[in-house]
Amino acid sequence: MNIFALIMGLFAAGIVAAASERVHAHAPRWISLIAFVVALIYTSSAWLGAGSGTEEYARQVLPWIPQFGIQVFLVLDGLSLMLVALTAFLGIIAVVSSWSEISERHGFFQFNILWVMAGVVGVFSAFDLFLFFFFWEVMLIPMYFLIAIWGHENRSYAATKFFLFTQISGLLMLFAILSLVYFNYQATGVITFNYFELRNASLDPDVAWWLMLGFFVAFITKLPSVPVHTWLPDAHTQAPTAGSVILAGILLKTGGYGVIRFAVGLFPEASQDFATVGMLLGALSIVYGGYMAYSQSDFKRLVAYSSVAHMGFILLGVYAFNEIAMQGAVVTMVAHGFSTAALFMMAGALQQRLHSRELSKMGGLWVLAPRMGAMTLFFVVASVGMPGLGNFVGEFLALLGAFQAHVPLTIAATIGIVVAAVYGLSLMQRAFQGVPNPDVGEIEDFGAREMTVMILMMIGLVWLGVYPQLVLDLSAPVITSLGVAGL
Amino acid sequence: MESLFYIAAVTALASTVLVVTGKNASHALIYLIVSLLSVAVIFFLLGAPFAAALEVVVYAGAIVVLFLFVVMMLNLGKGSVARESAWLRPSMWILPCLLTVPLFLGLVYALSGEPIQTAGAMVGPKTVGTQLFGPYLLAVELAGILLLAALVGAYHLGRRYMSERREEM
Amino acid sequence: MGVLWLIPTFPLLGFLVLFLSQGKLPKIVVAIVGAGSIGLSAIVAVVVGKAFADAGAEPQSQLLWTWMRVGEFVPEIRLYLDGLALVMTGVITGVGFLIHVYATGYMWDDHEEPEGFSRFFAYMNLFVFAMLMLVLGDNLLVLFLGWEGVGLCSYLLIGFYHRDPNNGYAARKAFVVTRVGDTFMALGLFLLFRELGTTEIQASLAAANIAWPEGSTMATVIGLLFLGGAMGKSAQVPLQTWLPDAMAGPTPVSALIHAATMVTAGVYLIARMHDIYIISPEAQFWVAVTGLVTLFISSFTALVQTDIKRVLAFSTMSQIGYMIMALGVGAWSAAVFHLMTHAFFKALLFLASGSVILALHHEQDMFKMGGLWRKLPIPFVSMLVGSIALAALPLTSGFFSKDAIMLTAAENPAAGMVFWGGAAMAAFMTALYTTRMILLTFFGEAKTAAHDSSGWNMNAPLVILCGLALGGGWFGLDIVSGVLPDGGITMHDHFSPIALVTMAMPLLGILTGWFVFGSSRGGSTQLPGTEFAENVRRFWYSGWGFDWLYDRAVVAPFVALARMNKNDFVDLVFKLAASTTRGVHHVLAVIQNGRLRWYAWNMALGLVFVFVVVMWEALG
Amino acid sequence: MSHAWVNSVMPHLVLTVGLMVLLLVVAFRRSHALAMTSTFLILVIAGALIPQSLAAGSEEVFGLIRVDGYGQFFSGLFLLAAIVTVLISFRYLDHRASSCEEFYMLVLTATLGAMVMAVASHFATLILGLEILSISLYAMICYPQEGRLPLEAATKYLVLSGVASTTMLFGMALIYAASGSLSFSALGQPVDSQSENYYWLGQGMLIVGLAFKLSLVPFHMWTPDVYQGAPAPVTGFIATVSKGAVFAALLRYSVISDVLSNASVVLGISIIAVGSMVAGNLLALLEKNIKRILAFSSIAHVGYLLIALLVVAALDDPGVARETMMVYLAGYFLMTLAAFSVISALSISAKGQDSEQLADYRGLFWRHPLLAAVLTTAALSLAGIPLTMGFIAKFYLFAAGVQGALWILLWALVIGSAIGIYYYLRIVFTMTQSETTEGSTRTYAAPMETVVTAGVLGAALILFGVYPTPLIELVRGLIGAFGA
Amino acid sequence: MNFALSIPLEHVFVLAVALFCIGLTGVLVRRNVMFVLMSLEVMMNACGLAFVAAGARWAQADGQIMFMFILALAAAEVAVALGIVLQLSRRFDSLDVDSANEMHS
Repeated sequence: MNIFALIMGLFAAGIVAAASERVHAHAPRWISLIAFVVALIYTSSAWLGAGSGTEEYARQVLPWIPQFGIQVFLVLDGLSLMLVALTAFLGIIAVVSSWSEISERHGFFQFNILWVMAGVVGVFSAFDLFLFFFFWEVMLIPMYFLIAIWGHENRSYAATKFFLFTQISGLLMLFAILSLVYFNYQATGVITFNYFELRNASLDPDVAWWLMLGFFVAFITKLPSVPVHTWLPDAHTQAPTAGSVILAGILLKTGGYGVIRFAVGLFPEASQDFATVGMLLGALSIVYGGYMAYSQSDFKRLVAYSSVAHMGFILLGVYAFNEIAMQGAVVTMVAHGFSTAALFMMAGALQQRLHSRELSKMGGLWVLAPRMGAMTLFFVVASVGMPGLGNFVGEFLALLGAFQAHVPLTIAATIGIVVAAVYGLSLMQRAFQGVPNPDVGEIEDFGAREMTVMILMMIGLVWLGVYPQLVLDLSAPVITSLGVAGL
Repeated sequence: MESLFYIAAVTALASTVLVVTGKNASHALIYLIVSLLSVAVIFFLLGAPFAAALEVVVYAGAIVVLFLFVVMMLNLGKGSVARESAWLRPSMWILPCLLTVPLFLGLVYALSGEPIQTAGAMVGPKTVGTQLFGPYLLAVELAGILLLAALVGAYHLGRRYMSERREEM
Repeated sequence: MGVLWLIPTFPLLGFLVLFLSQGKLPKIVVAIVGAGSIGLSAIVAVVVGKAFADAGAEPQSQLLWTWMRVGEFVPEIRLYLDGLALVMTGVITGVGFLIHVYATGYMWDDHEEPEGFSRFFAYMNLFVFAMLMLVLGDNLLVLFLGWEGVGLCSYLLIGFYHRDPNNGYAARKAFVVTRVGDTFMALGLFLLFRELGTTEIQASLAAANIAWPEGSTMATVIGLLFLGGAMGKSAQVPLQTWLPDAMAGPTPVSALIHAATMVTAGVYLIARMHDIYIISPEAQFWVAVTGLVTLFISSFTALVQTDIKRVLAFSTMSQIGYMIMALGVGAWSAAVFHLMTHAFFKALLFLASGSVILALHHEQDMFKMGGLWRKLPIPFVSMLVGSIALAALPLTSGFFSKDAIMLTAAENPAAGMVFWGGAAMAAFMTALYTTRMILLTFFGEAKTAAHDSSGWNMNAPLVILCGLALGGGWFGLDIVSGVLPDGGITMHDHFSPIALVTMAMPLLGILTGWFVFGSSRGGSTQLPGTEFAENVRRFWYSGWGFDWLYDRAVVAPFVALARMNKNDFVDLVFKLAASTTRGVHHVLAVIQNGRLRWYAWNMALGLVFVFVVVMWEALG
Repeated sequence: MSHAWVNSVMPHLVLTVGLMVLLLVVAFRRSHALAMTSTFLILVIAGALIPQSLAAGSEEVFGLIRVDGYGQFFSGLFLLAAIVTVLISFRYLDHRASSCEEFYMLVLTATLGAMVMAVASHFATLILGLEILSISLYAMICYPQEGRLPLEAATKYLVLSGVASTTMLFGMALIYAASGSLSFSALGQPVDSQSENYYWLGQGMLIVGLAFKLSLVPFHMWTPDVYQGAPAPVTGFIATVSKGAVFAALLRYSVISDVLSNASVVLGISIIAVGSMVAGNLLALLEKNIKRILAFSSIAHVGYLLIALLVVAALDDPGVARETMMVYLAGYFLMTLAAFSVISALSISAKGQDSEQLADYRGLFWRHPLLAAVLTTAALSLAGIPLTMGFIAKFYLFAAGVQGALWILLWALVIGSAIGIYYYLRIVFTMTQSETTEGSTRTYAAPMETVVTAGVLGAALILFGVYPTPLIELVRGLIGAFGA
Repeated sequence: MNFALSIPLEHVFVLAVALFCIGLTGVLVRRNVMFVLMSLEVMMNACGLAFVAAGARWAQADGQIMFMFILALAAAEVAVALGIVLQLSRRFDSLDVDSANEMHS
């Protein structure tokens, strides 16, 4: 599989989409949709085409900046492949979810969506640290535009906050990357940004610890974890639906991916030393995020905080340092992609119909729009962690593994699932149940387009919930290669 | 002879202070000429007669005269003296002197270590000339370009002034 | 054996059909699908049970697929059938089927939720599926799936009438409170896996027996954690407060979920994990204590309720308390036996009360009923039968099971007489409040007009259940003897003094009830009206103040803090950083004032600075 | 041999001769277009001769200048900046001055001055180059015939720059008094003990003078006012050529004279660097005038660039510092010129003041997508975001800083960049917002050559941001072949 | 004919420094732009003195040559500066540098 072509294809599709607006106002979204469908098929075919036990589905090396040992070094291993596929899938969702939401500048809108996704695919497949950082930042700018141009009332603040948080933490990562390369250069005399070579860098433990911290901060900001999560509620709230879907479904995952691949992958020992802090932040995110979710009265803010809570499981799982927990983290990433994307899509649909995200302006919507109610119920239940659905598998594995590593923190995190029930059901209650809000007139229920997408995500979650083995098999070699112990 | 140096130095200092503190522009320029002439004397004493001559001819003779022209053009006569007094309240000296006086003292302190004597040899116009049109040839060319740039700039600025003046008339 | 998987599959299919059709099917089809799927399951259950018994009651299992494979954590979706599971399956499918049939009538003309008929059966079917997974799963994880699944359905059905925010609240309360218990259970699961390396039930029990000596702390901790899970699901003190509120759901729901099946899941769990409790008598002791406290508290509470369903709810709590206590004192089989008989008579009671409620147009206050026995004969008879079974009058099903429990409890070496005494007291109270309920509901003067509109589909289940409530005690339940450690129902000497007293308590209760409530024919509200008694009544009425306590200790602070911190204090840190930056900008901008001499002055300052820097060493 | 030095200063000579030609042309026929075209040609020819001048070999000419790859790289950059300036000034000046021909002479002299600085290896050439540049700039700043701001800017620049120049001259005199040589190459040898104070005082004053030209804190205060007051094309020229020339000279001087061997000098420069990074960014934070924003941002950037200078002290090998400086300045030239060409394009028909208020840029994305895209690219590049040249430049700085273990400076860089992102984003954000009903009546008749220039610069920013290899190869080749 | 004296270099430099500081003070204090320019001339002259003195120390011509460049520089600067002064007086109707203060943050 040609990853480079995939990335470039998405970039190119973005340009074509932007240009196609002159032809027809609706052309961009079709181009975008087709691009993502093709990307999904292309990725899936690589997956299906590979035999079982494949550890690497594609690898590509192109020269880039030879003076610094920088290459376009793209690899798809199981973890990357899975996330790339998720990206393509959620790309479709994002395009469909904003099908009728955007009223102007369609071309540039789709351009940004495609470019974010191209950047994300790059992030997931780059095995050259420079390239990784490059894509890491590239995906920010279109996201910024999505929020800044098509966002809601407070978009300036939200977009800037989003950008500042990720950018500043990104600078720390750049700092760490360069230091790592330099220390490796000192030890070996070779300048390289190659992931695999840097993994073997022999570092002074103290130095490794600091470098790891640089990566860690960048990733938990993106994830995000308490206490650097505060950009997320604002960004989500203000972003257009597609933006929220991408942000929650994909962009947050880059943080989780980064923690696994880089923070842990490059600095296993330092990360081990750091494990308790990582788990602590994870547990804190779970409980505090859930708690803050309950406090909110804005649909999107609530879901945003619930994302913080879910992402806590990733942190908890990764830093538990065993296979079970880490697999839990991986499954959580995928499952959260589905469930939260769906909830944000729902929030967007509601906003489009009610022109408000305030829960106090909803209530009793089930009567008016039973299909929306049922869908919301499903995804709320999923995000609450109902067994049989994807989120449960992830969270359960994460907790099960974490328990082996640190009992008190796991207990604290487990309390989070009670909190999840509190906020999840309260969302359901406030939006869809109770006395129908007299201010809400007739609203249009979900149509075929929206239902198709929703059902796709439902299938995804159920599949993940009852038979997650495909995902587990994909990520297992990666996790093994991290040197994480079994039990 | 050494005393001549010190006399010139004191003259230079005194007249310079009068330049800076003066209220009448024409007077200040005269003091400036005095200061420049004193410095020319010092140049001479330091064995640089060519520099001394240039100081008198170019500096005092040309540059200061240029100043004088402008002073005349702008009519900076008696009326402006009162304005200068208003602008130059004694309290305004405090803040600048807070910096320059310590700077001066510090510099004097730093420079007055073990004494270094000047060579006491004269470097005459001929030596200067050979150097100037030998190794420094490029620099001289550059100085010419410098003056050309100034010429073009001054021409542009001044021409506009003149044309605008004409319009007013 | 090969058809075992069909038992949960039918309800699941029923759910999918109903869910995906999104209320577009005609009611009659919904009814057929909804009740029929459970009926099919029941038939399969009978077939499977027969085969099982014919095969000598050997436990059998069926692997469906491996759920996931993560390192050594390989939970399988495997169904496991032994006597205990069979009994549970029988109850779930049998009683479940009856209740479904009843519900087709009860829900037919639902005014509050006219479009909800399909939704109702979808939830109900999903519930049955989840419950079956709970009892049939051979892996704690599968059990947990069912466990959470039934919780979800319970939530959905309690909040079925979602237009009333109170129902939503009750539903959420039920879900959240049971989730607290689930958390304990989950932790128990984690610990079990850590210690034994598996979550397969049979394998882990076998491993536990080898790994842990008697009295092992690990067993105690796990036992207590599972007990915590059971507390939540089975509404035991201190996690019992959700059950009375759960009565907000439609009455068939109360019958199925909050009486016959789901709430007994805790009993099932502890019975299933009995080896742990055998290893740790300490944990087992606390099981008994939990049961005792619950049954004691709730039977007093039931006495002063005015809502007929709440009476039954508290009664359910107390009966489950019996079961839990039974487990705690080692009367394993008796507990399961009581679980079964309780399912019969409590379902009967709920359904009968449902008929009453329906006839009175959703009037549930007993003080607004009265004199109904003539108008509603079938419900009256059913209620009466259910009540005597509940009160455990001799020869009813309840008698056999409860007697076995109390007599075993009396033999408990740790605190036998306490257990027995408490249970006996509660038995007395049970008879008392049952009598009160019957008297208030069916006798005295009629206060509300009743219209009996129940058809055959509502009456037939009542009749069948009457039969089961009366004769269910004769099943004897040999079938669990191979599973549970006490080898079946222990036969006691029915003529020992203790046994006689035990037998006498219900009669005594009925007589007292007749005396206290019968004379006034429900006219006097309660016990003698002194102020103290009124306070006691209020205390009991409130369920011994648990709700009050939780509201103030947990809910109110939680909500208040949430309100206070809506804007996330963590963000203040960043906002502070931002405003500091802005402040410095303003200061610098003021310095940038456009004045040439000021600029020059700053340059001179810089010159001085550089002078100091370069001369630093020279100046010392 | 005598022929060789002529060859190596050929670009400079071309400019000088071109200046004369232009003078004659103007004397013969006053035509704006003609003057512009001939200037453009002169600059292009000079640029084209750079490879040839290098081929003539690394040449020390009379000990005054040193024509090497390093210096000629900068010469090329200055010529590029001059070409851009000429292109974007053409229509701009039409509206602002009745006679525009002298402007092009000034551009030529200024460029020549900067080029001399880049190759200067002697105090005389250094100060002459600097002054040619400065004198030309004074006149260029107040070139427009209307408006008070250009004049105010010129006055401020003239006076303060005069102070700086004299300080620098005095410093040179002190150094000369201490060491007896005006040539850089003779410096770096230890001076006798009684002269040491002369020497270091001289170095200090020299640094002050250069720091002023670089607008480092606390010598930075003229920058925003001059940037604002000067016509936009000239501002672009000041921001790039003036700074670049001083940096080129500063680095060459520092490497040869070994001034950075003094720990307290290093400390002092570090303090200045940190101050510039932080203060520059802070000052720009809420600024509403885009030219002032760019002014403050340039203060910060110069602060960043000092990291490259200080690496000289930390490492034995000045190659890292050179390479960093060259790449960074190349990037900085491109992005600054891109920004100012957009500003110029939008200011052309604006009477009086330039389009410099942020509010003027509202909705630019929809009114003139290409210019908006270029300005966005420039802003993101200044912020150091990947996909743009600015990232490569920042990457170089980070790499250099890490190699030199300049941790504190790097932290300041991180903090400074963090603050910086905010205001760069504000520019971008403003452009994306829909126009308000009032105040958006400005129509922009951006002329073709300006738009093309901006477009090319923007494309170059992205091209080198994505694929910097050719640039790095070029820079390395120049350093390697003619390292000094 | 040698009039050249051998005098302590620092004495000349103290004079130069004094002139420099006086000039600087003038720039910092004066509001009339003419006086500011005069102060600048003073400072420049101080530099010239310093160069000549330094040249005298080494008995080289370089000091004087630098002085000549300074002369050229001063002349150039004054030419442009006075042009600006003329424009200032016209456009601002004042020679007060503080009146030219329309740009600030």
